[in-house]
Amino acid sequence: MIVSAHPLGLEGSYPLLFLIWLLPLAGALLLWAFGPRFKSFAGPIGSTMVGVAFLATLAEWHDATAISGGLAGAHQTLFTWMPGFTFGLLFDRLALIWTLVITGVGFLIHVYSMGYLAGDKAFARFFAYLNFFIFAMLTLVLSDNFGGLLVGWGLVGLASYFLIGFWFFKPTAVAAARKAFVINVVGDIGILFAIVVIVAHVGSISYGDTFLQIGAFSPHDLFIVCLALFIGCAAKSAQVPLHTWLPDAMEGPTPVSALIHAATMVTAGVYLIARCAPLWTASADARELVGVIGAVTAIAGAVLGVAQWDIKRILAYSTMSQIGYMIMAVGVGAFDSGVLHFLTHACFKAQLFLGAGIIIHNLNNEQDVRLMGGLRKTMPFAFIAMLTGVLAICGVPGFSGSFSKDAILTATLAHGHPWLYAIGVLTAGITAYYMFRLLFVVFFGPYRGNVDPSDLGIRHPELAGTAASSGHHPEETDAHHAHAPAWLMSGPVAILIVPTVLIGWIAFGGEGSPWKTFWDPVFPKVSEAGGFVMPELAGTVLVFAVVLVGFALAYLQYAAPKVLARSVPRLRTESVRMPPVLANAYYFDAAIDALFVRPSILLGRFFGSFVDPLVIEGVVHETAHTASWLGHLFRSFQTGLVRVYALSIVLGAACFAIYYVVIGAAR
Amino acid sequence: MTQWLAPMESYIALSAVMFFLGVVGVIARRNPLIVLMSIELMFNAANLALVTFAKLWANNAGHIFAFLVVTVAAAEAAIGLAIVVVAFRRAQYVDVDEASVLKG
Amino acid sequence: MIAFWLLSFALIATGVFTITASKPVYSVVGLLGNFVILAILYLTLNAEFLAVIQLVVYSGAILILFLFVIALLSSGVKPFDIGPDRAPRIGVPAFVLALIGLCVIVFSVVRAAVVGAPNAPEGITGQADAFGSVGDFGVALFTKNLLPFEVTALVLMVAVIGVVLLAGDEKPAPPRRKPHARDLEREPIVKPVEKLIR
Amino acid sequence: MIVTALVLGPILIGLALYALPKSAEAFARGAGIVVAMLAALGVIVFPHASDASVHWLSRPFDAAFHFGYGPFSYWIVLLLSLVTLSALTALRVPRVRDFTAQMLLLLGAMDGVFLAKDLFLFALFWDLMLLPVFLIMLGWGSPSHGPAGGRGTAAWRYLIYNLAGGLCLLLATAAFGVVHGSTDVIGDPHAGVAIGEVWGAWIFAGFAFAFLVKTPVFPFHTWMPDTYTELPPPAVAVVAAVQSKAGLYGFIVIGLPFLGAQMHDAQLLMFVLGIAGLLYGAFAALAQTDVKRIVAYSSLSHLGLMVLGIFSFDPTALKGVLVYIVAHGLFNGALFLSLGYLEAREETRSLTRLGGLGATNPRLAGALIIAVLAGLGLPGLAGFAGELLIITGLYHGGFVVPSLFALIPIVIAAAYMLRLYQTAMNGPQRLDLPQRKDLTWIEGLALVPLVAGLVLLGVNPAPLLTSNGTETVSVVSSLR
Repeated sequence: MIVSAHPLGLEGSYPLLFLIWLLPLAGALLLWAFGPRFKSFAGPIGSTMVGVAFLATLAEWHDATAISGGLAGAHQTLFTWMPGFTFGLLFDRLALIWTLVITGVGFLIHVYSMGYLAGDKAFARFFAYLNFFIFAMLTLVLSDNFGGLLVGWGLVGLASYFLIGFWFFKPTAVAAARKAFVINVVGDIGILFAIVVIVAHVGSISYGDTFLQIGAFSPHDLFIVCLALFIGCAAKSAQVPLHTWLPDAMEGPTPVSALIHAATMVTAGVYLIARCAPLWTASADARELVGVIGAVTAIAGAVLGVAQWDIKRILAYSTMSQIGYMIMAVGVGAFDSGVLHFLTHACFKAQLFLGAGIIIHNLNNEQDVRLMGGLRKTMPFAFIAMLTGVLAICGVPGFSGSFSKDAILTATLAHGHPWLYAIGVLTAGITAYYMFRLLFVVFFGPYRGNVDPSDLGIRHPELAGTAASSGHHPEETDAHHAHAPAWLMSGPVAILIVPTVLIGWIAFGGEGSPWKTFWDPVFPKVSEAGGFVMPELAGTVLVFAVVLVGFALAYLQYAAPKVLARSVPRLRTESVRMPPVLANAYYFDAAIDALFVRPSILLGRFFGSFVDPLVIEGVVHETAHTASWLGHLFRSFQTGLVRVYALSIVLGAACFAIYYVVIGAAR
Repeated sequence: MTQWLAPMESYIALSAVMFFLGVVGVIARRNPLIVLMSIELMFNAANLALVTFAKLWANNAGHIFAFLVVTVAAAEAAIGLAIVVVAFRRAQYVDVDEASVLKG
Repeated sequence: MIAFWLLSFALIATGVFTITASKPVYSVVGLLGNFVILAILYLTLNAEFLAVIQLVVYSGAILILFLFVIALLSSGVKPFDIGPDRAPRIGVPAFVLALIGLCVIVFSVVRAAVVGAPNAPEGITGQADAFGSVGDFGVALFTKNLLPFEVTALVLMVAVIGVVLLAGDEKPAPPRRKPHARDLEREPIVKPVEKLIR
Repeated sequence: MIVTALVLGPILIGLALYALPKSAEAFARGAGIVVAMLAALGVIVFPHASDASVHWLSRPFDAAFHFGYGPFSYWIVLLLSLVTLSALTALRVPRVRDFTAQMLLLLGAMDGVFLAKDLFLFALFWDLMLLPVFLIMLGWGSPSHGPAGGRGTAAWRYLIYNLAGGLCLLLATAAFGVVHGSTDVIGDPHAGVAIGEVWGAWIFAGFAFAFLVKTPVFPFHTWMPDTYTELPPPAVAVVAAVQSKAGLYGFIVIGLPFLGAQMHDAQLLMFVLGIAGLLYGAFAALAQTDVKRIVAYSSLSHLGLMVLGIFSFDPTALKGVLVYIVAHGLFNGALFLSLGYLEAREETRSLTRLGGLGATNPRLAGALIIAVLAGLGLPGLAGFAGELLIITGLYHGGFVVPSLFALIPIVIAAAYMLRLYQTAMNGPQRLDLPQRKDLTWIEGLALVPLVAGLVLLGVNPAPLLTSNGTETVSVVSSLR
């Protein structure tokens, strides 16, 4: 048993760290307890908490990057449950990057939400949840041990549950929230089991003890730990087969989708694997598994993205696909590339969602792209925002996405996984196809908002073309256009355009780039046999060529002048002829329902209404009946006649007499 | 003095006979007064045995005990007769077989 | 010796008469004879005081009590044995059982072969031949066994109180109930408890 | 002195309340709250109160009126006082005087169970604590005759099951006393109790049966859903929170130190029962429509986990059990009180009739969600700390497969707990439900001690892990 946990970072007292960590919690409690009193000030209060946390993070930059004597970053011990269960905060480079994104993008989205949700009855509650989410996510990334990580892991799941089900009067939102939470609990128990195995081997839950004693694990046990951790990652980061909650999670307000289900929470799996880089470095099997799952998720998500009509679901599947990239990267051992893609993805995907949010907001909560079209002219700002986002996600050279995506793809090759490389490149092409499809259908051609939904092949107009009924209460929808300054929503998007375009350049320059040198002292190097180092330029060109193919296909199908002229019947044909496999997302939901959900409920009914009342109680009742029968038998002895009683007394006395005389004689 | 004294076994046997006469009386008769008297018979049988043993072991304790039995018998008879009287008052008749509320 | 056999015969005969008599009054007479004979037997066993007590308490007090009750209850109606005999042949097993018990005891007593009484047993006062005398008994009763003696008083007092409580409360007699009206409705035990709480 | 007062005070005051006129409702209620508060304060302020012992029986074995804080009992007694305080503060019931009196009797009797350091005394209070529950169920149970047969059936079922257990306990105690010569042994692991194999097996069987029924562990649980359904909310909060721990407490303070060999022999059986209960309760909870039955079956599941923890004989797991005992008490209390608020307002417990209350009762929804989250083992709340330690101990003790089984109910718990919360609180508003006022501040205040405990222990359960129970844990580690 190791009593004192290895801190990993430089032990010390870091008051700013507490500020970063606890300010959002304070905001959440404040808004939760007294929310309605603050009225419209709830938004500024919540935003301020996160903004200050962001500034504090910047101020702590130095501590986080400090390296001395094998210890990197800042470490603060908090308390100890019992030997081996010591909790503390660790603020190193990895935590720094995540904290920056959480608080930075988080702050922008807080501001955006002030506009998006202005006038909603539960305005304060929304910000309480958002602040709580920031706190939970910070708990996750700042923890110095697996226990604290799991606490954060569970709390972000809770925040996600709250925010998906924010409009709790919508049954679909409620169901989606529950689904997300339960699947995330599946992930939680994966991590819980990993902790259990780790404690059994190293006697401690801290990262430091675990990483320093990897030798204590047999290869098999190490693989089990990695597998268990990865179950957590798969649930949180929407990897196959635990991804089904993410598209449904789009029931939440759009800022939530941007913050939680695109930029930060869903990338927690990437964080965890990057954090546990030593474990993955030591286990080739785990790398193989995670790499393959990541690639499968990437291409599966991309293909499903082609088949969606809901603007947010398209973005959700693209998120799933992009996280597949990240997982693939960290899985094969290219940790820095995965983290880079997290960083760029956080920016461009947040921007895409926020841009989509502007559209949805202005179209009175219309989310079906078939009912949009031609918005380039009416919403030029949204068009620019979406266009830069699309260029970035497709990996057009020069935009941020290209740097990270190319880095990942070359890394897969370098680590000896040509098949993963091939899938990655193919996925890049599909990504370009469906993202430009989105762009063309929404912004080009005529406006179709006043076309009869059935002409567009929308099967259940009352469900799909949900317009006003799906979102807010109608009266609230009308209300919030009145008093929301436009800059509250456009401002954050405008700010986000800058990193969306530019942030990839920090990785420019191959091995000597600032990004690589930043991570050099942190991540272990994984070297595999059969690696092939592709020249950076060649990789970029190849990917760009595939992207161009995807773009060309999308153009021909959705934006060529001939097509635009008769877009309505074309969209109708496409809707009607959508392959059912894609329309039903490979039947994952149906399979989970048939394999787990229904049997569980049937089993529960069987237990509750058959086994309990009939089997167990039956046994008990039989016992009781036996006793009762005996009672009736003995009752007949009680004749009530005193003389019979007297006779029985004499009988007993005679028996005694005989017993003593006979037995006494025997003695 | 001892010459005309019968062997002690005879006394014990006599006491046993008397006791079982009482027993038969208690069981066979329905008149509560005779039942009570049969009980008195049994008491006296016991007393006879006690006195016999006292003589046999030359120990006064048997006498003392017999004395106590007499006292208890007196109390018992008083209570028993009172019960008979009460029962009579309730129903104007007394019959052991009718007192059967204890029937299960 | 012969006296003992005569006395024994008389004792058994009066006992049989007691339990077989048709009327309680005859029983009392039988019992009286029984007690007197018993008192004589006590005398043969050196129990002088008990013999006297037997006459005074049993014959003098208890039997008179019986007589009084008989006289009290026999006024006018026939008070006894009016219901049907619900265990008519119970006397047979009783007799058999009694016989078995008797045989067993007699057998055991004979087998134990108790020796005759030791000669001239010593009384508690230390004098020879004093055993069983009134003085000897008195010393034993009031020294060694004082507490049981006092308890006797308590027992008797309780009996007196009991009798007064039982029989002293003179209530008008309820109408004569038919012997077989035994349709007493039995309430389940649960209900009173529930009522208690409510 | 303090410990004796903890036991006798509530009982005597409870009896004295019956001397009041029935109309003195406010006074009775106030008296009840004050007594519960004093009890809680007494426990908090005097954590090291000395034992009180009077020897009273020397044949056939030595026995004493011996009360005192044992290795595990301090926290349970504190929990009991807090839950009783919350329960008395929270809810209004008809016939307040009688109800308060019964609750105080329950408090005193249960204090007696957990504070008794003499086995015989333990057994006496064990039976005594059944009585108020039985009477409360008869007197305040739901008047309707449900499928289970209404309050009468439930009450008798409770009494018969538990008295059967209590009888076995008494017999086992007597046998223990005769064999060992003294029953004044609880909390003294060095009492040097040596019980031979033949006697040991029987004595353990008696104890185990009583504990299994009381806890309850599958398949002795069928009395529980009915009992929890029929008891009025304040009583069920106390019973579910604390009384169900008596069996586990018995296993820990009696079984482990004195009947260790027999516990070892029974390990396989107990693991089978524990795992069966764990899964059975979870699945059964999934299909219930009565909100209280959901929580009842969830208790069965959680208690199964604790049985696994105890019978793994692993120190970590045992610490986890201690944490989970307290945590389970706190969140079960909070759950049943919240559901009590719900039932008092909407006059129904059926999920098929509830719905959409969150919009009009946000504070009620807030109270319920906290309880529900603790119940489903949300990381950061006390239940999670217990689960983590128990499962860690299980795996560490070499029970890999049971530890995997123990993970399954966590997922199912999330499903049924959220179903409970969401069906009642979320969704569109139901117009056929009565619209009542949201929680009053005093109702909210009643939950504060429980919620505070859940959060504090969830963040850091170290006080439970270090200050108490170390002795028993050390005994256990010597057992392994």
